[in-house]
Amino acid sequence: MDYRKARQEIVEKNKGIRDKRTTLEEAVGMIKDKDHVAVGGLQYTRTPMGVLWEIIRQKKKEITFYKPLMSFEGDWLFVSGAMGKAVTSWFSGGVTWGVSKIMRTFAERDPDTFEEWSLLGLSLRFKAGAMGIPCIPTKTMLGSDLEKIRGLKRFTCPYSGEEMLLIPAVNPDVAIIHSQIADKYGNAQIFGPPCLDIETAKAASKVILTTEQIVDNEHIRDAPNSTNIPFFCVDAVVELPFGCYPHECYGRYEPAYEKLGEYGQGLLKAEDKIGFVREYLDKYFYQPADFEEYLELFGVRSLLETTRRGRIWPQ
Amino acid sequence: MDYRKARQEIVEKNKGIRDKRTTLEEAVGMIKDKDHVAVGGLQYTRTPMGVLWEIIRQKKKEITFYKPLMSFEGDWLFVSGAMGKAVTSWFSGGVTWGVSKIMRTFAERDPDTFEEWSLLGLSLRFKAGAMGIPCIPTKTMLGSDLEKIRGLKRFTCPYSGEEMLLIPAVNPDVAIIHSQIADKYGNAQIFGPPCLDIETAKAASKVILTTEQIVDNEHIRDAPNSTNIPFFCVDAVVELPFGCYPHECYGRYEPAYEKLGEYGQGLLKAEDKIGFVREYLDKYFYQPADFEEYLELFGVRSLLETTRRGRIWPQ
Amino acid sequence: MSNYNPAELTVIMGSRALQDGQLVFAGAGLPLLSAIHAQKMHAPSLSILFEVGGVAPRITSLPRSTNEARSVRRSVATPATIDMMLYLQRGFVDVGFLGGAQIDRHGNINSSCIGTLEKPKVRLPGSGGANDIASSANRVFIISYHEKRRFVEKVDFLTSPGFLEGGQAREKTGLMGGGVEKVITNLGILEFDKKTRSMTLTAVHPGITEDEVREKTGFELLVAEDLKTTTPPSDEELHSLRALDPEKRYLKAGDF
Amino acid sequence: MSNYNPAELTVIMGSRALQDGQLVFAGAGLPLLSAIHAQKMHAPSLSILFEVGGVAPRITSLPRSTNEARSVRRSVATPATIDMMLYLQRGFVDVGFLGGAQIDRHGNINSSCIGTLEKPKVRLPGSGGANDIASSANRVFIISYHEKRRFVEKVDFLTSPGFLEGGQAREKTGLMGGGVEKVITNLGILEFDKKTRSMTLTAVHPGITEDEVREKTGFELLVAEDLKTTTPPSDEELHSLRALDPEKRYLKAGDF
Repeated sequence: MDYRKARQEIVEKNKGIRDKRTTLEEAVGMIKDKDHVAVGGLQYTRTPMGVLWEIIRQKKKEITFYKPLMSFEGDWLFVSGAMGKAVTSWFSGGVTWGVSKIMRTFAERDPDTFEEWSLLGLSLRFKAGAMGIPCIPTKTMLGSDLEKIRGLKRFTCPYSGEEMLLIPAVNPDVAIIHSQIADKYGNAQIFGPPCLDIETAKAASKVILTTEQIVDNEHIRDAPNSTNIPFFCVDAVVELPFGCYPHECYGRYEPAYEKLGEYGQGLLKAEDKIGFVREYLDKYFYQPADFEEYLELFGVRSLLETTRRGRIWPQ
Repeated sequence: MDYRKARQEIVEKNKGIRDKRTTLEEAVGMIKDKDHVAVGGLQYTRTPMGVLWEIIRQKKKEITFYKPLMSFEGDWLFVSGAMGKAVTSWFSGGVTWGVSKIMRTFAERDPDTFEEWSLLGLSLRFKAGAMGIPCIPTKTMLGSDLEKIRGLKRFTCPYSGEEMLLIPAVNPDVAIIHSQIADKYGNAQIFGPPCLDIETAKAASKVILTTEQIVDNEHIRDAPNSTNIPFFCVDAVVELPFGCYPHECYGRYEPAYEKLGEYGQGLLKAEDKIGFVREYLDKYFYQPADFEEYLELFGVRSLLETTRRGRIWPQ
Repeated sequence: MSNYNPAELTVIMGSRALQDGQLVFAGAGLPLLSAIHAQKMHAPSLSILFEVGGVAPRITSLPRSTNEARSVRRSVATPATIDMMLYLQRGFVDVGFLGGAQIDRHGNINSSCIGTLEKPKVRLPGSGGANDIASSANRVFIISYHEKRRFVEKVDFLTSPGFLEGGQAREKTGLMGGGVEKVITNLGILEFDKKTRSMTLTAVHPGITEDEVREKTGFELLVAEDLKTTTPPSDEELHSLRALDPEKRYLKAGDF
Repeated sequence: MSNYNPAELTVIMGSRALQDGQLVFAGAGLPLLSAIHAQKMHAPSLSILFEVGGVAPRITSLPRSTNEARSVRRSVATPATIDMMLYLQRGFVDVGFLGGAQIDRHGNINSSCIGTLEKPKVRLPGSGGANDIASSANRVFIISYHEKRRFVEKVDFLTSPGFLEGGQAREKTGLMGGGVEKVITNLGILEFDKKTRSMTLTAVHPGITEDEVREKTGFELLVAEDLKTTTPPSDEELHSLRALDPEKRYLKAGDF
């Protein structure tokens, strides 16, 4: 999005401290076809899966998704038609299940569907967007083919004479983020690595926040140092326990490795890869009446087992 | 410090996770005359007063001090001869005691002793230094006389065509920081606003950390989200309760307003301002045998009263 | 004889200028009182931000400075100072309050020095965050005691940009914040002509004359054709305000 | 017949290359095993960093990926990903381990595609943080299985910079990280000629011949005049290593 437009959207935003609780369905209604959407978390960690799930169900089209590292969720977004382009530093099935065959199908047919940046390069795009500047200098990617294919501009620092690259800011239309806790105003507290979520929340025009648990505002005020994302960045708050499933939420539950493995192994074996993903989408995304019915497909045993492995604090 | 030299000092640093506890005297021994020293906290908040106190006692000379907002400690640094230049956005006695007459004496005689930046401008100097880049674009200070007197370069963003200023990075020789808790390796946890301490810690070649309380490393690992400064930035750790006195430490004690007032009012009334400060330095800085004897000058009643007003958590 | 003093009047005018839902940078003293008063009167979802690192704190006891722990108590977040200041650059801060030793006809502010910086007559404390607020807040309200030596033709040093030389100068330099929208003084309200960006008296407070304002202004004062008179503070407004500063630390009679 | 397999040998060579007091970026698998092994054997104050946001975690159970919560357990800090990556740019990261689908004679790495990016034969997962490590780590160790299709004359796509075209090309482009210091394979150790920055075999592992390495390298291999033979893994090293991966998830026989 254009730098001035991106700022103007923030200028015009209502920044009142007000109740923003809503349903997953209504929150995702804020996202339009062809929007640019930044996805929180990293690889399997704190993926806002509930929002992605609802995006697919609402049959959104040709969205440009940004994610630091992309995993199986990229397969689902591609095959459903929700994703027109993946902007990421890495797109695979996961270390254990090898290169995503779905990514290969799409990106080998149309290389523009997978826009590659280095992880720091992509991070700096959000950082610049969050800081309200249109670009930022860096040493990363200098001299590589990534510099060339991204068409990055060189820059000589007038103070030091250093040769640098300039990374253009990105200001997505929407950032989608999942936190362990938040209050109804959208003050979000993330535990474990915040990944790029703080940067994307500030860079985006709108933020949809799902959270394991909505807590009282006084609880937030008891520990304000733990608030990573303040209410005025956030536009919708949805309480969504196990909202990253089958991915993980730090301190709460680990990834459902067996369930991811079923998908990963199934895809490896399937002859018709796209067909396999379509069936998976039908079963896990389109059929369930709601998110809890989706969780039922994984089952109580899986939820308890991943919780047992993942939990850190007495709850 | 030159950009490449600043990086090289970090490259060559021993980053081992090792016991760095030492005395205030030895820690301050790391600072040399004419060094560039960044001071943590802001105005009265989390000032690393113990380190400043020891710098003055060790008769360091012509140091360039950086502080986001400078208060009475600037008077003491000027008159003692420790400070050759103050780099700050604001230098005053405090809202209640008016413009610092000592600052006026020095800056009106030699304007170069007070180098003024806007608060964001100065913050961005540290941010760039912390990020390992030689400069960073901003909109702040555009068109002002601050732009002119700082000799800042304009820059047109090649992606957006936006007119920007470029802020040069700063990499101080030493950053001095006070935290509520830290472990012996230097993993520091700051509560309340971290001010610019995280940026300065990463930007500086060396970090001297004083802390209200050294805690076990396991306590740090219990809440790693609260660690603002990791051990590998830090070179010396000194446990120094009431280390900000008569300034405040968030959650522990408020400023000793009465004691600051004695100084502030005394300075306002004194005919020989410099002489007044010399006497103050003699009594509070040079005479005490150690930091605890310095605290004795404020007295138990003051320590208890400021603690009563400032404490937040059950301790 | 009115039942309020100039400080009380000015704070209430500041309070009225604020809208619900806004994010406001308000320093200690009159600006902070305006913001808290607005929250109590008509803007319950307005939030206050402090440079040091406080978001929507609960202010139960007026701080001496907004950079102290006391001022950020019960905040919903305590970000780093740079992150607070970057909210300005990103467009999050709807209103910033400023004052200064000198204010000129185009709303430029001096808080750095009287005389030249090379040979200052008086070296002042400097910008702090004022330049950043003036550069990037979505709008700025100047709150000031109205006196000739303060409202000058041209500031000795341009610490914080208003409309620079006037006209389109501010936009041309690349600044994106909205600039000064209102100057609120103990005599009246001044705004800026759309074209020339010169300070224009648009309202006087009850009992104040145009001439009185002119006399206390150090440059040729423009006056709006439809010069208004502000509605005097209501009893409810005054009552609510006085409860915020029972010791009259800021709401003293006389100048401020 | 040796009492260790190629994976075990390579990890131990990686471990030996690390020094006490270093900060190391080590991805899942062999690099992470090298780093943990070094901590146990000779580098107790060495610390591991993970891109996702882990500083000096305690690794009690080998993670499948270093981007999971499990990998950052009991860290001393859990910074944002960008802050982890910026430690590289600032010079804090002493060693980064990398691997890749293709590695050329100047240590450049391809992890983006086989063929051209416009018409890829195989689209690969991409850089992740590899480019950033290659750009800015103080030194890079490449750990790789040694095979002809991997050690190529020229990478199809230059994802992560080694010495670019060789000579002073890397320095001239403005990069500040040290570049690739060692390539550690199951056959030997390769370093870079000071002048041409071409990959040079400096040591072979016990039982491996120069010819064998040449045969499995897709470019003209340079060989050091004083070609050394590495000291075989000691029983203590092997014992310590095997305890780290009792299920042999990474320390399997065969390639890796």
